[in-house]
Formats: sequence, structure tokens, C-alpha cells
Amino acid sequence: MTVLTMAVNAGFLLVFLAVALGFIRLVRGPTMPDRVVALDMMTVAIVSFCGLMAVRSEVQAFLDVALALALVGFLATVALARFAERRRSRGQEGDG
Amino acid sequence: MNSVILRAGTRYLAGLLLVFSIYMLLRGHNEPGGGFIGGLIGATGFVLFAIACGTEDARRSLRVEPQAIAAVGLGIALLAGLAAALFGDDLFTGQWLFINATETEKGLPLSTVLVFDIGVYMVVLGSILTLVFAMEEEI
Amino acid sequence: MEALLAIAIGVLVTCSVYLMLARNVLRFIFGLVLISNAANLTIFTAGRLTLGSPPLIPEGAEAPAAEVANALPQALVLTAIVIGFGLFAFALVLVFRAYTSLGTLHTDDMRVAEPRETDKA
Amino acid sequence: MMDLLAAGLLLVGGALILVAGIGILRMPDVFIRMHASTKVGTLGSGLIMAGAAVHFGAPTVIFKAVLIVLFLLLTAPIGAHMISRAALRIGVEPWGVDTADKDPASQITDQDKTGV
Amino acid sequence: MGADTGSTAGNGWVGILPTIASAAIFAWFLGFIPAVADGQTPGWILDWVPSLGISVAFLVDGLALTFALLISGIGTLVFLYANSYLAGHPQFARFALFLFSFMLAMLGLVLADDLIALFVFWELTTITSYLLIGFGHETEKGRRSALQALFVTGFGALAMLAGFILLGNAAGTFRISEIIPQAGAIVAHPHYLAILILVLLGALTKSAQFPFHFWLPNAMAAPTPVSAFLHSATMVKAGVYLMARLHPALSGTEVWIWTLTVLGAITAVLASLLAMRQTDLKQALAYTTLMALGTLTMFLGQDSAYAMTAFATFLVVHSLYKAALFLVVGCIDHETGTREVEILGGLARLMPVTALAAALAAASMAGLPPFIGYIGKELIYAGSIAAVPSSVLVTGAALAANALMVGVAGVVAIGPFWRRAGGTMPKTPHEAPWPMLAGPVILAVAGTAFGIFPALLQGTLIDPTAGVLIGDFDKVKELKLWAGVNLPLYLSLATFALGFLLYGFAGRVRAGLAAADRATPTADPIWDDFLKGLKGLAAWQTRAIQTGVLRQYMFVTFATVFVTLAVTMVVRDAGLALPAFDTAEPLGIALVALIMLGAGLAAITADRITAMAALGVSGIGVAMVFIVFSAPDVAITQLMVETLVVVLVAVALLRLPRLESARQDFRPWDALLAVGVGAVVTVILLAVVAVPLDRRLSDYFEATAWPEAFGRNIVNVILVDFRALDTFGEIAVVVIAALAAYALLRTTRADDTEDSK
Amino acid sequence: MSWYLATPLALPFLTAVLAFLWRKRAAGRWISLLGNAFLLGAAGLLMVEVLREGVIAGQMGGWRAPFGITLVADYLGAVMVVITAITAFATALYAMGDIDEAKERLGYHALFNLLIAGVTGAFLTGDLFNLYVWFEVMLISSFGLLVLGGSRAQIDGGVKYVTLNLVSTILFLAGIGLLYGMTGTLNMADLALRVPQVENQGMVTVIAMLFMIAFGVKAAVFPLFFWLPAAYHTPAFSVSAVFAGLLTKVGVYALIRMFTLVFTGDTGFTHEILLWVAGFTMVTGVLGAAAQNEIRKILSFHIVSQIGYMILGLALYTPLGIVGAVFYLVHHIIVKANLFLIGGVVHRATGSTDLARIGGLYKAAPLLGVLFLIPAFSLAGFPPLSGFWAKYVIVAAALEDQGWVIAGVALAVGLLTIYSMTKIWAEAFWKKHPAGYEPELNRVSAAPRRWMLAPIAGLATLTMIIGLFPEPFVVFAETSAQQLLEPAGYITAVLGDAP
Amino acid sequence: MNTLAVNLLLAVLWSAFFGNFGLLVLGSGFVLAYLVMWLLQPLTGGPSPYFARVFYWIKLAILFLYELVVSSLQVLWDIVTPGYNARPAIIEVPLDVKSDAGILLVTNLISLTPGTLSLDVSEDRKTLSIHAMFADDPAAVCQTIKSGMEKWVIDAVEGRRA
Ligand code: NA
Ligand code: NA
Repeated sequence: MTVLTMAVNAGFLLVFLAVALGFIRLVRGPTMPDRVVALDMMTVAIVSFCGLMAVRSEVQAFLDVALALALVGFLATVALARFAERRRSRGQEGDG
Repeated sequence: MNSVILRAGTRYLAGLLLVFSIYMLLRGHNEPGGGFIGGLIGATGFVLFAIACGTEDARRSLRVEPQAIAAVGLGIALLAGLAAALFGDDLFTGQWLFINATETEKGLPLSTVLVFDIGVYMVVLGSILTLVFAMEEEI
Repeated sequence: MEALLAIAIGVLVTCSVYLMLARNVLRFIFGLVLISNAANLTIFTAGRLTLGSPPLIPEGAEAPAAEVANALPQALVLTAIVIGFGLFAFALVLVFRAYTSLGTLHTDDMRVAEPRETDKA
Repeated sequence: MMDLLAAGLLLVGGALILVAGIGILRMPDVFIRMHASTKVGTLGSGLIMAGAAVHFGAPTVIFKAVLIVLFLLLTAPIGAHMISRAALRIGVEPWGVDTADKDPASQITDQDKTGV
Repeated sequence: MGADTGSTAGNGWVGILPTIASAAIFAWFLGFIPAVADGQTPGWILDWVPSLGISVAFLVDGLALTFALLISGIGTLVFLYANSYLAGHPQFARFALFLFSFMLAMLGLVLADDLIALFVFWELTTITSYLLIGFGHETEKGRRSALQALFVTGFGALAMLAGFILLGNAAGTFRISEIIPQAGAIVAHPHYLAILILVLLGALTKSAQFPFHFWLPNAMAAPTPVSAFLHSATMVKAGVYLMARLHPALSGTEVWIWTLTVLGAITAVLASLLAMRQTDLKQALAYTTLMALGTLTMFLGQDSAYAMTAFATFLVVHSLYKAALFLVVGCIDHETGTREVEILGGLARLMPVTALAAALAAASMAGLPPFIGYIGKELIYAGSIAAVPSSVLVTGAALAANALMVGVAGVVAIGPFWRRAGGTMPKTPHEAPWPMLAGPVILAVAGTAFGIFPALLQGTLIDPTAGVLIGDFDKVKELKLWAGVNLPLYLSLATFALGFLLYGFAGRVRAGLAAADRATPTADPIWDDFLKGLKGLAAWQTRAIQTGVLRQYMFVTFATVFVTLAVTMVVRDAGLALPAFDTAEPLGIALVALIMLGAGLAAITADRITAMAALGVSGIGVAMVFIVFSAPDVAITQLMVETLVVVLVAVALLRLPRLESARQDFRPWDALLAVGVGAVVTVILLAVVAVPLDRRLSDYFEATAWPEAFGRNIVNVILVDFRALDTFGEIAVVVIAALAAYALLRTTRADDTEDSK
Repeated sequence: MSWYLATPLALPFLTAVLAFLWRKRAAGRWISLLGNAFLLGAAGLLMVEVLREGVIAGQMGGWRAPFGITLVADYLGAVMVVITAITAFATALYAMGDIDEAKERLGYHALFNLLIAGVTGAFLTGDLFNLYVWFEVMLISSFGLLVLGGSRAQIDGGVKYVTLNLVSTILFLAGIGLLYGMTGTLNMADLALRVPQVENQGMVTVIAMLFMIAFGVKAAVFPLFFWLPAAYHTPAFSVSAVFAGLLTKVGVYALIRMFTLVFTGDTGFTHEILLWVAGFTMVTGVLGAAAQNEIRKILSFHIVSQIGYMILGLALYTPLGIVGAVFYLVHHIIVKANLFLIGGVVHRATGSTDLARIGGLYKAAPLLGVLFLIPAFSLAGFPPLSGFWAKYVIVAAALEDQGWVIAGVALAVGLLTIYSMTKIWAEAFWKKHPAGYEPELNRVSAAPRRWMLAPIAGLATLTMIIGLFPEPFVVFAETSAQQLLEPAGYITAVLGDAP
Repeated sequence: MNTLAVNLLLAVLWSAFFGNFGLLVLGSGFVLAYLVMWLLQPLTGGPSPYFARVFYWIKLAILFLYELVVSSLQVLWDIVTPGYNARPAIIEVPLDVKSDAGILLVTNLISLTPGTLSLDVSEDRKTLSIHAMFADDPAAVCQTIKSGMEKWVIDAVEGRRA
């Protein structure tokens, strides 16, 4: 096992740990923005994941996935954040 | 959405997303991408636009109804398939034209397959925008 | 690996069926998203899994050099994802419209087309 | 040599992402969590992309890696802005900040924030 | 109904045309008499559905010809009569059309030599009679009667159809003339009993035999011409015709004999009693029709030449007098506005021609010499005495029925004309217009003429008809006014004695019978109970199944999935495979965990945002599976779609209410079912992946993608070239989803207040 | 040759696109009408070709089977396309008088033609995944058409219709994945060859049952039919007519196709189950109808009931049984679509289809009465109308197969069908218009009347023709049954001589 | 930013995507970018004649990267060490930068440099509120941003003002 392979495997492990921690935050909340942050972080994690995958399999194509996600992923965050905010401004109190 | 930051960002991101979407569309035959993915990304651009600046602006900059884009896209995809009839082939048989073909290089390919993919792109773009705009206007 | 995914799919199906059986149609929608994923994964898994070798033909080659992943299920899944999105989008809008016009998300109370005996004039 | 550099970049990048994850989990409020995720995460991602670029060495890969990082730099802060703005507006009180006198929506119930 | 419209003016061409047409048909059939009397059976065959062995085959033998002549002859008179009876009626054209169609269907029925063709005509008579009986459709009663007739005869017909199919299969042909020679084989066939019961169900319901007799009197709701036609000569006799037609093929067995004899006897006696009980003339006649049908059925149970001759004779006799009497009653009704025995009286002076016709027909019905009815009755007794093995039963029934018939004849023909009126009649009667008199007079006179000159009938109709049943013209018994002093003569005398007694005490008998009738359950209320039960069952089933509650629909659907697949797995011994984890990729394990965690969280959370985020996590996990296992295109698509799903849901949720808490919503049975479905899916998938996959499709794609389709991304080449049609359909789905959703959001809620359009 | 197959599929799409682009003008509806006229022509040409050749197949994209997608038409496929075109044309005519401008502007004609495209595709495709795609095209168009108008009943019915059908869709998709995983192919002819080679035949049966359930939902069989009576009475009349005629039949078609071509290895089990399903479907459907008092609800339950007959034909799996199923399929589409169209005219004339609120049509609209009686009595199985032959063949097949009980059930259900049809007749036509409800016998005005009655009369004529001259149709159905039971010809046409 | 410049930039970007700067690709990119920008006209306020300030851009980039790394470590330290070192505060920073691009750049850079996070810009574009993690002295943080990040951005994007 080369150094690179080990680094890649370690990278996967680290990224996964990050995702797992994010998941815990997602479950625990407590506020809506907390959950959104957790989801947002996962986007970044997948981008990294794609990079690692590209190195591991020697296939550039995985970077295309990262490229697309890097550009588009935040839209979900924007939509959710807007939801959190608008829901309140529309006066739907106590209604998530 | 009255966020100055989002609107400022959208100004650049929307353009970027559109250009990127067309790039994804055109390279799709050889690398990851294609009409679906391109259309999805392109739609994201306008969706962002609609979220940031409202659907009214987004519709105005789109100029045509998104439904029409989708319908025309479907028509284009169909015509790409029907074109095979002119060459005596079966429906959806790809017709290829290689510009600047040389002995070693195939040249720049133009094909009904690409036209088909452009139709797919328009359909996905138009349809998603139809949906999102209509929903946005409900709230 | 396929076996593992088979179990994951089973869990996905379990969760989605449970959601789809709920009284609240919004939960049905959530279940729909999940079960679509399950169906797509089913096709993908049934086409067998290949690690890190996308079905691409390198520049200059006539065919993939090494063994690449099964392309057909990928194309099918891609199609199914997009179709699933279309269906989902409509279902969501329907649920939305159902709430604005029937005033409820609870299917037990959706009795306009098939009124209760007591509802009848 | 290049492999070692790439390996290092990947490792550090991965570690940063984990730090971002830890930050998200253990930092006291949503704003500070965002500090962790938005930038440490982005930086980590950037390093991983750099690692990939170094590993492949091909111009297209380098270009793609740069683009990915650029895209993240462009979008991540906007996302963070949207979240924090929402958090502020629904009355999430920043940890360690005395906001009693300038909170625009101090009368908001807990449920609003949790979004149940 | 036509009470205030009757005149000789009629209905123009619409009124006259069917009369002329019927007369022409009658004349045409008359032309067959010499040939048929000579033993010939002219016929036509038209291949209809040769691939199913069905032809429109017609055959004119004695039985068919007798019926055809009765149908077209009486039909002519009825049309003549109806044109006046319903003169100027706004729906006369429809009426005439239905009635004429009915007549044609009846003719087809009796001439058909193919079981299926016969059935077709049979059902045509059902439909047309439904429309005719329902002529008074604006009353609840009219509609009820029409439905009852349709339903009861329809029930029989369907049974009969099954019987015909079995009979056809047993004989290898639907042609009746080819079936009859195989009588021996058919009677011995294992399906014989089924065939017999099914066919008899058709015949007995149509001819309103006990216990299906209840629909016939109700069917009197129809206008008089219809009653006269349907219930004297035609439709109800279709059942009798069928039994006669199949007599050569099916008779002679114990089942046949006892079923027909007993049911016929019961019907005959019961109907006679019920006839005596009526105060409405038309109802009384309706029941006497039943009596006749019972008698005819009873004779068809037999095999003797006497019985067959009696059958043929009584068939003709009854048609003549019954049609005449129905028409007479119609005249009375038309002129006086009532049919009540208690009210009517003294009409002989005001309506002398009607009175004469009534007298002649009633005399025939009572079996007085020298009318044809007398000959008929003598033959009935002769046949009864010859009956084996039930001579006493048949004779007793015949005696009782005939005596009652005498009484009824008196009620119908003497009371209204010669007695003093019992009340004020709604209208001032005078003689009916001539077209309405023509029918009864001609029929009554014919009855008299045939009585005096029975030979007119013997050679032309009776011999060929009875000959068909016996199988030999020469064995047919002779029709004689005076057959010497014998047992039938004594029985006749006894009949008269009893009959006159009954008429003498008609009022008291009626009262007694009415009391008895009220005390005995009849089938008519059972009909209502049946309908009520049907509706109740239907409502119960609908309540139980189509509950209107989506949750139950969904539960049943998934339960069906689970039970079916699980049971199939066990019953069909599906080879199961144990999961093989040896090749599990660590990355994959982590992803699988992520997917399951996301899904599980989505399933149990009560927070919408958590649910959405959890779905997102699960979706991301799926996307990562696609990445790890070499599907970048799919992964991108999955991620884009996940993003759009979040966007759309986030918009929609803005106006939707929050979820109820999960604990509140916990549903153990649903959970159990969900686990079951999930487990089944896993088990199947494990079995599927346990054996290697045949990859030749993808091998082909890999080999041809670049050389032939000029693309390096094989997935994309599949999408836009190899399987472009899929992709085209798929984008169509996307367009339609968008258009449909748009339409749904923008559609105007015009009828929000109106629940169902 | 492949264009014989491709044209009926491509035409409705073209029509839909053009009709959509011109949806805001009258041109849209004329485009739809014209397009459907062309479709009728194309379907006719296809039929002629199929009659000449037996089975024809075309490889889309020029990729030979089983690699590309094959369109294929045997007798069954061709006749389904023709009958689809007939129904579509009739409904398009009817829509000229029935559909208001608001619906047109929202794309009614586009959705309608896309529905037809999906139906046609489903009948023509020889590829299982492609079948899924056409199912989806059909399904999503039907969603749109169902809720167009947006009344509360439509939304409510729509929720049930959509959710339950989505479940079926997912099952179908999963089934395809699993079957592919077992055989490595999607081409139905190829599947016919590969499925018997699978070692684990027990699991094949399990997957067959999965398909049976998926298609069973579409076909609305017991106990999966809930969505149909919940929704079919709610949309515009031309919509429910085309739904009633075509949609469930696609499910039946798919069942017939899969359970004669692919899943024939365990007929002792699968077809026995179909037999039970058929019986329960017939009975529950007809009893459901007996409980209803609204014309479209009655008719909807009868769809269920009559699907049972078709399933029965398939379940018997004898030549005569399949003949009956095919004949029934064709007959029922024409008749049931027509009855719903008539329901629309009744609604126009009286303002309701609730039997308690209407009446007097026999006097007011005698022509409509005749036009109603023809399909109604045909549905009830009275000779000499098409329904008689359909029922006759099915019952004969059941009796031939010694299925005494099921034959009895089929006959009894026929009787109860008579009950329902006469209920409509007695209440809507014979009964006087009830007091208390506005006597809305406002005769339908001339122009819509023509558009609405013409297709009704046309379909009624067709019913009569099939009834009076059944021989060619029976012969056709026999050939069709032969092709289905001995699929060698089908397989050769698709895969060539050396598969 | 000049429309033409954006146009050219997009065209180059386009060519870069393909890794091919041939005339055909570049030309098609130009046309495409033109179309896209035409499409997005409602977004762009109007033409702003401007010549690239390459120098300030490079300076901005370098300073930003330095900030990013240095203060990342600061945040990282707080995360990985037990307890919380942070002294957070919400600070209102008056904004001088005017253009969309400038505001976006300032806010994004502030967010990306650890320790500060842009929360929102007021409707009138005059104030930026930020969340600072280590704000013992809010005024100092504000001053750092004014003289640091914002100044560099104004230099690069809007041109140095007196
Ligand atoms: Na359907
Ligand atoms: Na039906």
C-alpha cells in the first residue's frame, strides 16, 4: 500500500467521520438553521469525497461530479434558509 | 428575497451556471454530462435567479414562457428522431456530419444525436422552470 | 457488496412504506422520495457493482481498456431518476393544492370524491 | 515526490473537513458552527482538490480543481449568509453575545427556532 | 293511456305499415303449410360466426310454422287493434317499432335452428319486451315491472346460454337439427343434468312457471295490445316453445318427466286459483295464461302421442281465445275506463259485437262444445290419462285447472256484459271502433270454426307440430268433437259442473281466495327483498372495501404485495440466497449506514425540516453509492435532482401545516407491514444477485459506442442513441409533469362548491 | 417497415407539441382533431401491414434487438393501437363541444395527445423498460387531465389516484430491475427466451407476481382497484371517457403480454391466481356498481367488474380464453368510453349525473336514449351487440375448461350488470324529471351537440357492427390468441431467425 | 465591470472548459456568452467602463489567502481544544463599497476568512452586520475590516478613491 493510497483511505475515513458528526448535529438541531448548516456541510464533504474518489480510481470524471455539486449544492441551502426565514415572516407561528 | 448579498451573488452565479450547463450539455457525449445534467444545471441558474430576485424578473429575463421552451424542446427532440426518415433510417437513428474531417481526425461532429440532446436540455430546463416558477408564485 | 446494498434497500423500502402508509400525505411524499431511491438502487444493484471504473472510453481507444461498470443500468437509473422527479414534482404540487383546496393533509378527512354516508345530503 | 505532496494535501484536507465536522457538532451556537463549516470545510475541500490536481498533474484536472475551489469560494459564503440571516431573523440568540436590547424578534417562541 | 285517444284515425302510415307488414308475413308463412304438411322442412343457413360454429340457420317445421303463424297472425290483428287503441299517442312510433321488433325477434326465435341464434332472438325478445312492458315508464310500478321481467327472464336466459354452450359442446354442434339425432348420446352425456337444468331455467323463467311465475301478472302494466301479444301467443310461450323444441333431444328421463310435470301441474293449479281471485279482468286473464303455460309444460313432460297432440292443439287453442279475450278486455277498458269486475256490467247492450266476441272466445276457453277449446280439453284429458308415471297427478291438476278456467271464463265473458253494473264506470261506453273489434272477432270466429271443422287444423298445423315432437306424423291423434263416451268425456262433464259451481259462487270464492292469498307468501315481495338484499350487500361491500380512506387503500395494496410475494416465495419454493458480505467495500458499508440512517430518521421524525434534511442525507448517500460504484452521470443527476426536490419542498412547505408528532403517529401494524415489504424486497434482491449477470447488452454497448455511435461516454450514448426512445419518453414525462403541475396550480376553481360534476 | 410502427407513436407527440404552442387559440383544438384523424390513418396503415405480415417489428435507432429498443406489433398490439386511435379521435371530436377555453389554455389538448402517445407506446413497444416509460407518460398525462378543472372532488380523487398509481409504478420499476438482474436483458422477446433458462424458477415466479401486482393496480383488479372508483367520476367527461376506455386496458394488455410471452413457466400457479383475481374482480366491481347512484360512479365500478372478464380470459390460458380476453378488450374500450361520453351529454342536458336529480330524458332526448341503450345493453352482454360475443366467448372458454364456478360467476355478474344499466336507464331516461331539482332540461345547444353526439353515434355504430358481424373480429382474435399462445412468430420477428 | 470584458472572460472560460483555445471554440464561446449576458440583462445595472486592475486583484488574492490560513488556525484551535475560547460579538460595519461585485466580494471574503462571518447587508447597502468569533474589542475588528478587506476590494473592483 503506497503512501498515497493510505492518505486516500485516511481521507475517506476523515470525511466520513465529518459526515457522521454532521448527521448527529442534524438529528440534534436544535434550531432549524443548525440542521441546515449540517446539510450544507455535507455538500462540501461530498465535493471532497469526489476528489478522493478521483485519486483513488485514477478517473478524472469524478471531478465533474464535484464541479457540478460545488456550483449547485448551495441552492438547497439557500432554499431551506429562505424557508426558515419566510415561514416566520408569513406568520406561520409554531409551524415548521 | 431581499438579500443584497444573494442578489449580488446571483448576478454572477446565474450566468456561470448557464454557461456551465451548456458546457455540460455539449461534452456529454464523451464525458459525464449531457442534456439532462445540462438542463438541470441550467434550470438551477434561473431557479436561483427566481429565489433571489423574484419570479417576475426571472421570467422577464427568460423572455419566453418556460412551458414553451419545454414544448419546443420536446418538438426538437422529436424532430431529431424523425430526421432519420429523410435518410431512410428507423426512428431515432443518429445522422452524423463531421466538419473538417481528415484522415486521422473525425473533425467536429454535428449530429441529430446532439440536436436530440439539445431538445432534452430545453425540456429539462423549461419543465423545471415551469414548476418552480409556478410554485414560487403560489407563496 | 451487492448483498449489503440489498439490505440497505430493504431498510429504505421499510422506511418508505411506513411513511407512505401515514395519514398525512406529506409523509407519503417523503416516502415517495425514499422509495424512488430504493427502486433506483435496486436497478443499479441488480446490474451489479463495479468499483471506481466508470463506463467511459478513453481518448484514442476504440473501447474501454479495462473492465468498466455496467453502463445499461446506469442509463436506466438515470432515466428513472428523472421520471421519478417528474412524478414527485406533480405529487408535491397535488398535495399542496389538496391542502389549499381541501384544507387538510390528512387523508382520512379527504372525503369529497367519496363522501361518507353521513355526508350525503 | 509529487505523490507525497498529494498525499499530504489529501490528509490535511481530510483532517480539516473532520475539524469542520467536529466544529459543527461541538461549537455552542449556529453562528460559530458556521464559522467552522463554511471556511474550515471549504479550505479542506480546497486542499483535497489541490491534492488531486497535484496527483493527476494534467492541465484539465488542474483547471477543474481550480474551478471547483472557486465555485465553493463563491457559493459557500452565500449559503452561510442565508443561514445566518435566517437564524437572526427567527431570533436565534448568538451564544455569548448580549443581544437583549437589539434583538429584532425577542418575543419569538422556542418552537419557531427549532422549526418543529 | 290511450283511453281518450282511441279512434279509427290511427297514427297514419306509422300505424298502418306494421299491420300490413305483419299480414304479409302471415300470408307468406301460410304458403309453407303444404310443404310442411307434406313433411318437408324448408330452411336457410347463413354463416354468422363460423369460427365459433355459429350460424343463422332457419328451419320451418310444423312446430316452427305453427308458432310463426300464431305470431304473425295475432301480430297483424294486434297491430290493427293498437293503431286505434293508441291513436295519436305521442310515442306511438316508438311503440310500434318496439312491438314490431319484438314480433320479428319472436319469429326468429321459433325459426332458428341454431342454439346460439335462438338465444340471440330470445334475448331480443327480452329487450323489446322490457321496453314494451316499461311503456308506462313514468310510474314507479311500470319501471318495477319492466325490470322484474327483464331480470327474471334475463337470469334464466344466462343460465340457458350456459346450457346451450354445454349442449353444443356435448353434441359438437349448435344446430338443433343436428343435435336431435344425437338424443341418445346427449341424454347419456355427463353434462346432461347440467344442460337440462340450465336450459329449463331459461324456459321456465320465460314462460313464468312456478316458482318464477310472479313476474307475469306484473307485466300487465303494459298497454293491452302488448299484453295480448306477449302473454297470449308469443313471449311467454317462447319458454314452452324451447321445451318443445328440445323435447326430442332431452326428454324421456326421470328428471325431465318429473320436473316438467310437477312444475307444470303446480303452475296450472296455482295460476287458476289466482285467476279466480282477481277482480281486474286483465290480471285474471294473465293468470289464466299461466295456467295454460303450466298445462303445456306438464304435457311436455310426457312422451305419449296423446300428450303431444294435446300439447299442439292446446297451444293453438289457447293462443286464439286468449288473444281474443285480451283484446276484448282492452276494448272494455278503452271504452269504460275500468277493468274492475265489481264495477263493470250491462255492456252487452252497449257493445254487442264485443260481447259476441267475448262469448265465443270464453266458450272456447271454458271448453264448451263445439268450440275448439272443447277439443283441446278432451285431448288434455286423453293425454293426462296416458301420462306415465304420473297419470293421477296430471289428471287431477288438469281437472282442477280446467274447472277453474270455466269459472274464469264466466267472470270475463258473462259478468261485464250480462250482469248489472256494480258501480259507475268512469266513461260512457259505446262500441269500440272497428279496427279494435276486428281482432277479437276474427280470433273468436276462428276458434269456433276450428271447433266445428277440426280437420282444418289437423292436417295443417297439429299433425306437423305434434309430429315433430313424436317424431312421426302418423302417430298424431285425431281431433274430434265427438270421440264417444269415454273417460275424457266424464272428466269434461265433471269440469263443467265444477266450473259452473265456481262461477255461481265467484264472489265468495274470490273473497276466500283473496284471504288465502294474503295469508300465503308469494314471490313478488321476495323480489323486493331480493333487490333490497342486493342493494344491502352492495352497500355493505362498498363500505367494507371502497371506504374512501386512502390509508386503508394503501395498506391493502402493500399488504397484497407482501402477502403475495411472501406466499409465492414459500409455495413456489424460491431458492433463497444468504447474503455474501465477503466482497463488501468499506466505503460501501459507510454509505449504506448513511443511507439507512437518513431513511430511518426521515421515517420517525416529526419535524419537517429534519425530515427533509434526512431525506437529503439519504439521497446524498445514494449519490455517493453511485460515485463509488462508477456512475458519475447518475451521481450528478441524483444530486441535482435532490437539490431541486429540496427547493420545491421548501417552497411548498411554506403553505403547508406542520406534521403531527411521531409518537402520536406511531402505527405498529403499518410498521410491521413495512418491515415485511422491506424484507421481501431484500430477499428477492439477494437471490437475484446471487448468480452472475449476463452482461452481453452492455458488452455490445461498450464495443459499439465509439466505433458506431461516436461517443465515449457509454451511458450518454445509451441515453441519446441506443435507447433514445426511452429518453424521449422520459423527457415527455418531465414536460407533462410540468404542464400538469402548472395546470393544477393555475386551474380555476370554478366548481369548488359543487362536489361532483 | 419500422415507420408503420413509429408513426402512430410519433404523431400524437407532434400533435401535442403543436397543440400546446397554439393552445391559446382555436387552432389548438383543430390541430388536436386533425392530428387524431392522422393517427387514425396511421393506425389503419399499421393494421393493414400487420394483417399482411403477421407480426412486424422495427428497431428504433437502427440498433438490432435485443440491444436497441424494438417496436413490435402483433395482432393484439395492432388492434389496440387502432382502437386507441378510434377512441382518441372520438374523444377529440367530443372535446370540441365539451372542453372549455380555460382548460384548453392550460394545455388540455397537449395533455390529451400525450396520454394517447403513452398509450400507443405501451401497446407498441417490445422492450420492458420502454414499456415502463410509456406507462409513465400515460400516467402523468392522466394525472394532469384528471385534475384539470381543479374542483375539490377532482383534487380529492386525484390524491388517491396519484398515490396508489405511484406505488404501482415503483413496483413495476423494481420488477424491471430485478428481472434484468436475473436475465441481463430488457427486450420482451429476448426475455421470453432467457427467463426459462434462469435456474431459480421459484424466484422468477415471485418476480412474476410482482409484475402481476404492478399491472394489477393499473388494470384495477381486486384488491387493488380502489383508485379507480375514487377518481373516475371527477374529471371532465371527455377525460373520464378516454380514461375509462383506455387506461385500465393498458394494464390488462401488459398482463396479457407478460403472462403469455414471458411468465409462462408456472401457469399452474400464476394463472390460477389470476383466475381467483378475475372472479373477485368481477363480483366486487359489479356489487360496487349496484351500490352507486351516480352515473359515472356506476360506470366506474363496472370498469372494474369487466376487467375481471378480461383477466378471466387470460387466466384460462386456453385459445378460446385468450380470444375472449382480446375480444372483450376491444369491445369494452368502445362501449365504456361511449357510455362516459353519453354521461357527459346527460350532464349537459340535466345539469347532473346524480340519478336522484335527473330524469325525463326518454321523452326529451329520445335519440340519446337509443344511443345510450346500444352501449348499455352491449355492456350488459345482450345480443346481438359486441358485448354478447365478448361474454359468450369468455363463458364458453370457462365452460370448455370445466370452470363451472367461474363461468357461473361470469354469468351472474352479467345479470347484475343488466341491473345497473337498467337502473341508469330507468332513472335518467324513464323516470320523470324529479320535482325539487331545477328542471334543467336545457337542450344542449346545436354546435356542441353535434360535436358530442357524432362520436357517440360513431362508437355506437361500431358496437353494432361488431355485434352483427362478429366473424372477422373473432377470426382476428383467434389469430391473435394463436400468436400469443405460440409466441415463436413474435420472437422471430423481433430477434431475427437466430436469436 | 465592462460588459465586453465579462463577455470575453466568459468566452475564455468557455475555451478553458474544453481545454482548447482554437478560434472556433473561442468564437462559439463569445457568441454563447453574448447570448447568456443578453439573457441576463435585467440583472446588470448598466455599463461601467473599467479597465482591469490586475495589480490590485493580485494583491487581494494574496492577502486573502494569507488571512484565510492564519485565522483558520485560530478557529481550528478553538474547535479542537476543550472549552470555548471564542468571545463572539455581532458587529455593524458601515460599508463604503457600492457595487454589487464589491459587496459580494467583501462579504464573501469576510465569511471565508475564519473568525468573521457576514450575516447580512442592510437594505440600503450601507451597513454590514458580521458575527465575529474573537471580538474582545468589536471596534478593532470593525476597523480591521474597513482598512483591510474592504479597502483591498475597493481598490481592486471599484478603483481607489481619494
Ligand atoms: Na390507469
Ligand atoms: Na366495464
